[in-house]
Amino acid sequence: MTYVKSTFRHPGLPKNELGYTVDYYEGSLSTLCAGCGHDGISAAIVQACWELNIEPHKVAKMSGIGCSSKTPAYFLNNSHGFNSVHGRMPSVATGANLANRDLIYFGVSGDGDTASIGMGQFVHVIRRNLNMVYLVMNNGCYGLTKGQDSATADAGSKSKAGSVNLFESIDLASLAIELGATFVAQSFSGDKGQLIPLVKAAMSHPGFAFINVISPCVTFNNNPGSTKSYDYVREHMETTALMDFVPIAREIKANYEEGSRENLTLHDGSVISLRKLEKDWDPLDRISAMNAVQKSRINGEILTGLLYVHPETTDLHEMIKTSDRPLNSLSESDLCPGSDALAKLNASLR
Amino acid sequence: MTYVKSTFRHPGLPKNELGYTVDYYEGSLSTLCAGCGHDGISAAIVQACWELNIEPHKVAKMSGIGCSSKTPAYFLNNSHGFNSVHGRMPSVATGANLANRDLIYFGVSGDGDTASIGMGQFVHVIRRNLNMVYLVMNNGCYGLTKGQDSATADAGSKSKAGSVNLFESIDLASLAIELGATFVAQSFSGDKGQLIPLVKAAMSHPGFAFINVISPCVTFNNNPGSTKSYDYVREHMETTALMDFVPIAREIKANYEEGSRENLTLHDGSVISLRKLEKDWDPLDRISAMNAVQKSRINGEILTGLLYVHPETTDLHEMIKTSDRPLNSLSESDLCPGSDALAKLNASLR
Amino acid sequence: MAINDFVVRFANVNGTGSASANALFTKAVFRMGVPVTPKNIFPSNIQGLPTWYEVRVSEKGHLGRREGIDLIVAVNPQSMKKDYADVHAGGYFLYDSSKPLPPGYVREDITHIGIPLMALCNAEYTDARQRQLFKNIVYIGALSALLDIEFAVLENQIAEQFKGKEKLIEPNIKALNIGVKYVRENFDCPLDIRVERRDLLGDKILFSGNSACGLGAIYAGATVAAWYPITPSTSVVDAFAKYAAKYRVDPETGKNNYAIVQAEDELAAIGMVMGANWNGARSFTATSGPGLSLMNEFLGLGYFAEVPTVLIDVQRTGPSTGMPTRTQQSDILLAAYASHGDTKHPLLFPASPKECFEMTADAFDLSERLQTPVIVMTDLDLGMNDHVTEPLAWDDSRRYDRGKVLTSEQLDAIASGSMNGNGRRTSSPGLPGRDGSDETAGEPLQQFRGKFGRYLDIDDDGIPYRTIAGTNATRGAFVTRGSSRDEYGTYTEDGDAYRRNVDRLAKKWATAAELVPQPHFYQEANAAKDGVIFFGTSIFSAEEAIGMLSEEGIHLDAMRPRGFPFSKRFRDFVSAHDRIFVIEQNRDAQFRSLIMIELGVDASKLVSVLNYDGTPITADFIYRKIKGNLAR
Amino acid sequence: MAINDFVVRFANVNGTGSASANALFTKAVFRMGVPVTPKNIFPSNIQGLPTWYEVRVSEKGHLGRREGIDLIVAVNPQSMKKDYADVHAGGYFLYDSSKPLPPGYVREDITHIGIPLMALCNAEYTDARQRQLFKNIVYIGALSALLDIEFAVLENQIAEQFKGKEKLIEPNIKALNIGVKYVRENFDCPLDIRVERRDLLGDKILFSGNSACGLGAIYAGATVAAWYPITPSTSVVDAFAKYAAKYRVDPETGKNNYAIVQAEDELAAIGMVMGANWNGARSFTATSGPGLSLMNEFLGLGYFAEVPTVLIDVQRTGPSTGMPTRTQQSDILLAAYASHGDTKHPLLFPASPKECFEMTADAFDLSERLQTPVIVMTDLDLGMNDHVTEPLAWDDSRRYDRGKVLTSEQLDAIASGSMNGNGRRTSSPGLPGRDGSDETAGEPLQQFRGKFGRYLDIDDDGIPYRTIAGTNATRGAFVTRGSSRDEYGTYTEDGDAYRRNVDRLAKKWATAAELVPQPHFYQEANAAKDGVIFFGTSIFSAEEAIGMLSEEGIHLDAMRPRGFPFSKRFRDFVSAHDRIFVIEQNRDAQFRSLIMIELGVDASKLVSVLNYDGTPITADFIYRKIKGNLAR
Ligand SMILES: Cc1ncc(C[n+]2csc(CCOP(=O)(O)OP(=O)(O)O)c2C)c(N)n1
Ligand SMILES: Cc1ncc(C[n+]2csc(CCOP(=O)(O)OP(=O)(O)O)c2C)c(N)n1
Ligand code: SF4
Ligand code: SF4
Ligand SMILES: [Mg+2]
Ligand SMILES: [Mg+2]
Repeated sequence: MTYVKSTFRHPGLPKNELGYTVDYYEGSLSTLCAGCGHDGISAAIVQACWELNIEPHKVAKMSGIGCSSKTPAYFLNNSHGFNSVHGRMPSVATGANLANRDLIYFGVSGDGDTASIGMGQFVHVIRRNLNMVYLVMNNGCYGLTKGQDSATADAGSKSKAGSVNLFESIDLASLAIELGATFVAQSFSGDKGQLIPLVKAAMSHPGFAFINVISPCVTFNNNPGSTKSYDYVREHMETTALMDFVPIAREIKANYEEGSRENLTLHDGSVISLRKLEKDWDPLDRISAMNAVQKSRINGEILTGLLYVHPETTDLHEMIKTSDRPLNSLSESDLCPGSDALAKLNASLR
Repeated sequence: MTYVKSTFRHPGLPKNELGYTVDYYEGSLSTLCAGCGHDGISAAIVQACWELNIEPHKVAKMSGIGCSSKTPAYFLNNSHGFNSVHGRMPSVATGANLANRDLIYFGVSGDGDTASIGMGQFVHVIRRNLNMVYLVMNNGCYGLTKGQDSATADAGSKSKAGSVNLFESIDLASLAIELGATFVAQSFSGDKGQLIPLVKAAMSHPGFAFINVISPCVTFNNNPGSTKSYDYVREHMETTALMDFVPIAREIKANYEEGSRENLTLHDGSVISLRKLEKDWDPLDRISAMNAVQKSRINGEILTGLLYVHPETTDLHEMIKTSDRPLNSLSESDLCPGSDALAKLNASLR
Repeated sequence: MAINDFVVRFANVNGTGSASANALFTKAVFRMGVPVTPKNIFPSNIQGLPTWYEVRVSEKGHLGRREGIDLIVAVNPQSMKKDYADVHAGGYFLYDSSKPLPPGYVREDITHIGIPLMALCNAEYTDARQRQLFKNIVYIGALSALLDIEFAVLENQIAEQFKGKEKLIEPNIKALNIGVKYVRENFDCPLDIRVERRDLLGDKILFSGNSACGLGAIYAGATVAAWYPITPSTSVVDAFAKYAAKYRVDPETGKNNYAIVQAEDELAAIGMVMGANWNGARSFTATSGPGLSLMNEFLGLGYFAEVPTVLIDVQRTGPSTGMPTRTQQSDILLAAYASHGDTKHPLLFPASPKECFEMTADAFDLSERLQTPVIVMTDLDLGMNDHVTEPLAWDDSRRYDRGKVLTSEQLDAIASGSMNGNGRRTSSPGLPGRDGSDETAGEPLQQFRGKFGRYLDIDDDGIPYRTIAGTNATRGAFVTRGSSRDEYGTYTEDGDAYRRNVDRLAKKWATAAELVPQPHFYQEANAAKDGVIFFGTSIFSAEEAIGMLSEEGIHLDAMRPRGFPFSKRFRDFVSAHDRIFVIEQNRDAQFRSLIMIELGVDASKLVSVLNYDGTPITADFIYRKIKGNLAR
Repeated sequence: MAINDFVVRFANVNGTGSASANALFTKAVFRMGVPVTPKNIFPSNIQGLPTWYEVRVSEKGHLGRREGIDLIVAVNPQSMKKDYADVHAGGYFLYDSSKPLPPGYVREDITHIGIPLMALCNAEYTDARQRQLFKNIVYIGALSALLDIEFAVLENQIAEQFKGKEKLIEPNIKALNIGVKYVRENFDCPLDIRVERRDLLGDKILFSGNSACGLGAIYAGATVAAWYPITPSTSVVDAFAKYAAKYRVDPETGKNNYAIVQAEDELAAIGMVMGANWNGARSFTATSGPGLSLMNEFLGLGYFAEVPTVLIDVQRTGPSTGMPTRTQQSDILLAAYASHGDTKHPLLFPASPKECFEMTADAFDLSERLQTPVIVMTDLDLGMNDHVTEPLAWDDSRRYDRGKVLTSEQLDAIASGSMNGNGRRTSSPGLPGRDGSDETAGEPLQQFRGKFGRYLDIDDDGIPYRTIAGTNATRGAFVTRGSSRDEYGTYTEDGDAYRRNVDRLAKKWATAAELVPQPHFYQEANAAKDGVIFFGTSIFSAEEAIGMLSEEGIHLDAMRPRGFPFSKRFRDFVSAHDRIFVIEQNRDAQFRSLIMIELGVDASKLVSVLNYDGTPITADFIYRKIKGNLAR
């Protein structure tokens, strides 16, 4: 691209514990449409990584194909990225994670990339509880191919082409909970205050962490009819919790009185605080989470926040007992049985 | 195969309203293992079609690949069948149905064929509410490839190979309800009394009808460890309803007192009677159905019967407004705009 | 002085509404009766990146891309530098002079035409969006004066374009006039490159290949379309949908005599298409490279289970995601032999929107006649650009060839044929002939010897007889499968039965060679010792290059293949020449590979001319390559 | 009298435990030092259908399948009729005489050996299961007497087999004896076909190709295996799992130095493999035809994004589902050019379990050296049958070739290289050479001119340098993508950048030709005017047929290709001969197509010998075809 990114840096930018300023976490200049929700999410990821004091080169950015899947080029320039093929990011992320369990795997996908062509792999990466962040930039349409409805487009909403979507939409968050995902959150690309702590929490979760982020496509899905447009989402949003990331460990409480404050301690000791809004809300209770999502859906509302989390969880590596040393760091001596073993084997085959 | 099926027919077999005896609905001799649950299901399908007075040539049998997917050759010899490719039966059935909405589409699949390679298509055929019966012969393993665990194998169950399955199993019935399927039933291959009415009800449902039938693989999945074995299933089965197919239309009641008898009138006027067992059981209430399945799962039970039905439903054809005449019956005169229209079009392109 | 012979390039920013304005320009030249060809060179992005629109005007009727820009409308700062360099000596550089040009824009060999587009629009319009949009119209107005385009022609186009929204007409005309006025006052118009009215186009039309494919499917009676969006094939189904809404809604019931399903991916799309065709409805899908790769397993099923399927592959630059908005002819080898095992698929190679229309229609007849997938191999250049093409034609007496499908009566006749033993029954219904008539007056029915066999080779052409579900209560039912089966459709693992079956498929392949569209030859009889082969969108530049060569006394016999497998006439052309240049738009000479594999000719005589950078091949390129080779 | 030269066929019912009993027989002959080769001919079904086991005993060491059965053990009523007919004149028909033979079994030209297997077992055993299982052991005992197999050898095998379950030894030995006793009493033993002890096998082993592939992956250091079950490839991963459990569990921690994931389908399997290889772990998958078709899109990504990938394709009879339990070599064309666009993939063709082991190991080195998918082309015959093969060998000094992977130090050196300007720094770390040593002592680093470029062709071999995630905090990061990019990995739609990139890939292809395993030549220097080419499992019968021909004075030069693309030595062999017979096990002469496409030779000199009915090719077949052609 002919774009050249301005290299001017504000001198007085604050540094994080690693001594990096936030611009160290940025990516190349976005080529998405001006005002695209996806860019807001990229910015939130940059901020979250800076706040979490993450070494960018210890992060691998995985994506499929789509406007959303282009974003790994637009954040964390010092991280490796793999912009793979349409709908197959989960399998590529699974292989990468198996090869090196020491990196953080940040998967970015779109609703087309996940809910249509990628549905099979989405379901199975959840089932394997792969330790990764899986973030869907959900705009209810196929942006890059010019605005066709995706499977998350709500029935009755109008696509830019003007045709009305007939099919029941797939609720990715609800589906993720049904399938046993151990961290399921939902947010909105325009709401940094909620999104950044959620991304941080997801990156701290020791298993599969799913975030469904409503991210309006300003070009193709922002007409009044659409339920993914800025206006619609703003009107119908209902926050389950105010978030505030507290980096000091706290004891985990399973039940708590309404109106009070709930601190969920995550596996790495970091804490997310939830302010309970609804009467019978318990983010540790899978069934009530499912019902809450179902009800909000019936009311045509989008429930945002941390819908469900199971802090103690067993990821794929623990299930299949892979060595603590990353597999990609093992050498001949660790891996090759050598000629003596082979001689014995030959003998057994005569 | 060198098998030759005995052509001996019992002279005094009863005839149905069409004057056919039940053997008219049979298929070729099965090549499945002796005692395979799948053969029991084939027999139930034969019986159901005979009882429903169906013209076999008005049925199309669709399947993928697997022991289960071989069964279309073992029932309804006078129906066309399409034994397609692994995991892709739903798309083939969708096309067939679009071509001719007047036939009954009976899809047979396995748990590998549906829950693994076929998951994406399974999700989307539900979303389109294709008017078909989708029956999964669920044995928790890959029979034809010699017993590997499938995605429906319950965590903790042992495969013939002896390895313990580590992953959460996918509950197809629960998933189908979550995705908005309008007819979801569960049964057991050895329980004809329950299975035959369910198959009849499914064939009478005017939209997507899903039946998950636990069908033990006697060869690879019948060791004590497995939760899909005869013994295990028998022990843990809990029937939601006694069924009795009554071919006289009745008014539909949405709510009814516990212990009483509920008659659900299906779209074609036929009725299934349910005897309510649980206190707050309502087969018309999606959310309670989901919860019932979730709870039974937590209790390690398999809930059988008609879990959820939404009798008034809009199938794909109604949604996209296809003509009532089957598309495959339209001719040149219906389809070709002709040379005059073309001349006008040419003019508009100058 | 270049009359009706120059290239104009518009350099715009993607998503600024320049596309429709630039199209006005092309249409105006077209309506002045002068051959013109536009090429969109756009990014795989939605907004904000550079996009180019190249228009070649050619009195001689050369419709291929030409290198060297005579006039550029450079209104995109991102690409200005490169655009500036691309203008060839003596050319013109039209830019927005609202701001002065940055330093360095000091070429002596070109003429700078500065027009304060932004300033003019800001002065005229208040709304930001209008200021943006009308900038494009202003430079079109300016061009009309500079290049001597009849203003009335543009006025008419505006009037047509805004029929229904009349109040938009006046401001647009005004914008045109602003441009005209400014250049008239500041430059002497017209320039020495200009358009002069001619009558060179007769009743030709301006149409895109993808629209023509979509329309062809409508005319061929396709009722089911299943697809998954992918550039550059998306507009094929868009066109089908548009024309279906126009021609296929039942006036009484208001219901659709068609069904379109956006599938969840390409595997599902082709699965649906096979299901529909299997069940007797004409069905198709359209995709591009990545989709074709995903369809491999199903294509093998279609070949082996003998299920009709029509697939339109609008090729783009591969491999993998490659360059989704650039053109190439590089899916050929995969399409020809897609899927594991011994598989082969007929291919059609349209070279114009008219052929896109015809071959899409033919594809349905062929795939039902041959009971196998047929793939129409078009490309981004043909599909997404407008082309001057012959008017579309349809013979109302044409009947769809549904192939060898048995009716209920025929199935009964087959059965009774055995019962009453005798082999002649004049009463017996015939079998469907190519034109749908009862050409084969019944005898074949007797050859079933009383029992329908789905895979019997009754006519010794390798093509068996099919039945559709629901046809007959007791006869003709069978299970379609991708596994080996005997002549009666029964599953078998017998080696001989397998061999008989695949040998029959090979025979069917030979039958196909004479049924697919035959090559187009450029000479009555072969006259030269060397020949040239080209196909698809190489046609424009190839014809031009051949002309350039023959002007120098270098004569080549030319053949444009239109179908695969290759027929006897194709084979004869190849064997009749010592050396044959094969022009392709891919790196690996894939079409040449097909010639070698299928005809087993001496490869050394097949000389490749390969363009594969994603831009349409040019006549200069072909000329240079062939000249260079002949020189050796 | 045929000593050590006959074929025995066992006709059983699938799932009756005959497999292990029949294997006893093969192993016994093997242990008597006589060349032997067994072939399973089994159905795509789990229980109840006919299954055959053919064992050829050949003093001369001919290990291919041979037509004509000398002795058949016919214990399956379903297939008895055909089995009876297949015994050639003078042969023996062994059956269960507990019930009399049905009428019609009255051949004069063969000897009937009736043994009341069921009766004997019912008399001896009470448990139904035992009665079933021991029937098989009884006929093995009978054969040992009839064919003069040393009883002690069988006793040892039983002892080994039931080590740990000693109480099972005695009843098995008893069963053997029942068979021996019955035939000794009722027939004169041994027959005129028999086994005599020899020492013809040296230190050879009896092993299957799939087990060898799985073991090869272990030795090559593969740590991640992702797969989806499919016959006949499943046992490759089963073997990998078995050996991994044995050799790869950390003794201290008890944790696994490997990971195996059963994927949800083949697309996911190869996606995982690419992700793991991309991230620096050696990873592979195994599949068969249908899976290969599904992997097309990813294979194109691997080629274009240059991601190492090892794929083992155990070929079965296609197309589509075809005959899943029959053999063929018919995925060649698809594997070579899998995926849309201009794509090519190196292929390896093992012909023995030993080569399965070696080539699987080599595939990892090659795919990391070449940064591209490498496919091992084996087949059902090689993979699922035991073969007599040379003992496996491993050189402990061998180092894995991880290819051009830059370390953190090297990345820093590249950067500093520019800062201090000068091009020579002895301190600079070198780049990894083929043997993992620092062969290329540092200079190349300077050629980066201070900036790492993922797709720069530093060494002029078309192979760029890669970096692995997490290597260096500030250097070497880039985004891997299937779309077009410049030398520094930045997305671009520039035509020149695209061409530079794919031209480099073509150069890499040329480099690959000399790196893949070279052909095996059967002569020091070419001696004949005609040649023969064969590969993979055709080796056994091809060598035998060449022997038969040379006995008649017909001498052919022979070459067995082992890798694709083809090297100079391959090309030389082809050009050195007037006529070349190409032996393949597919219908469409797919390997011959590769020769034509890649070498552009005159196809008319390539004469195909094609067997494709799903059964392994025989020497007689090859002999007849070549002889017939030479006659013309
Ligand atoms: C196999 C394949 N099919 C189709 C495409 C074309 N394609 C590119 S992006 C896309 C959909 C993108 O939608 P989504 O994932 O929602 O991303 P968005 O652009 O909306 O952010 C499609 C269909 C492709 N690249 N590959
Ligand atoms: C693309 C593809 N991959 C793999 C296979 C091999 N295969 C055949 S059946 C089967 C699984 C069958 O399991 P399921 O669907 O549960 O049927 P079951 O045999 O258990 O009834 C597999 C993996 C195949 N035929 N096609
Ligand atoms: S098209 Fe939509 S999703 Fe794509 S970049 Fe533009 S606004 Fe974003
Ligand atoms: S293997 Fe299992 S599923 Fe397959 S036929 Fe046998 S019992 Fe049935
Ligand atoms: Mg989207
Ligand atoms: Mg199963």
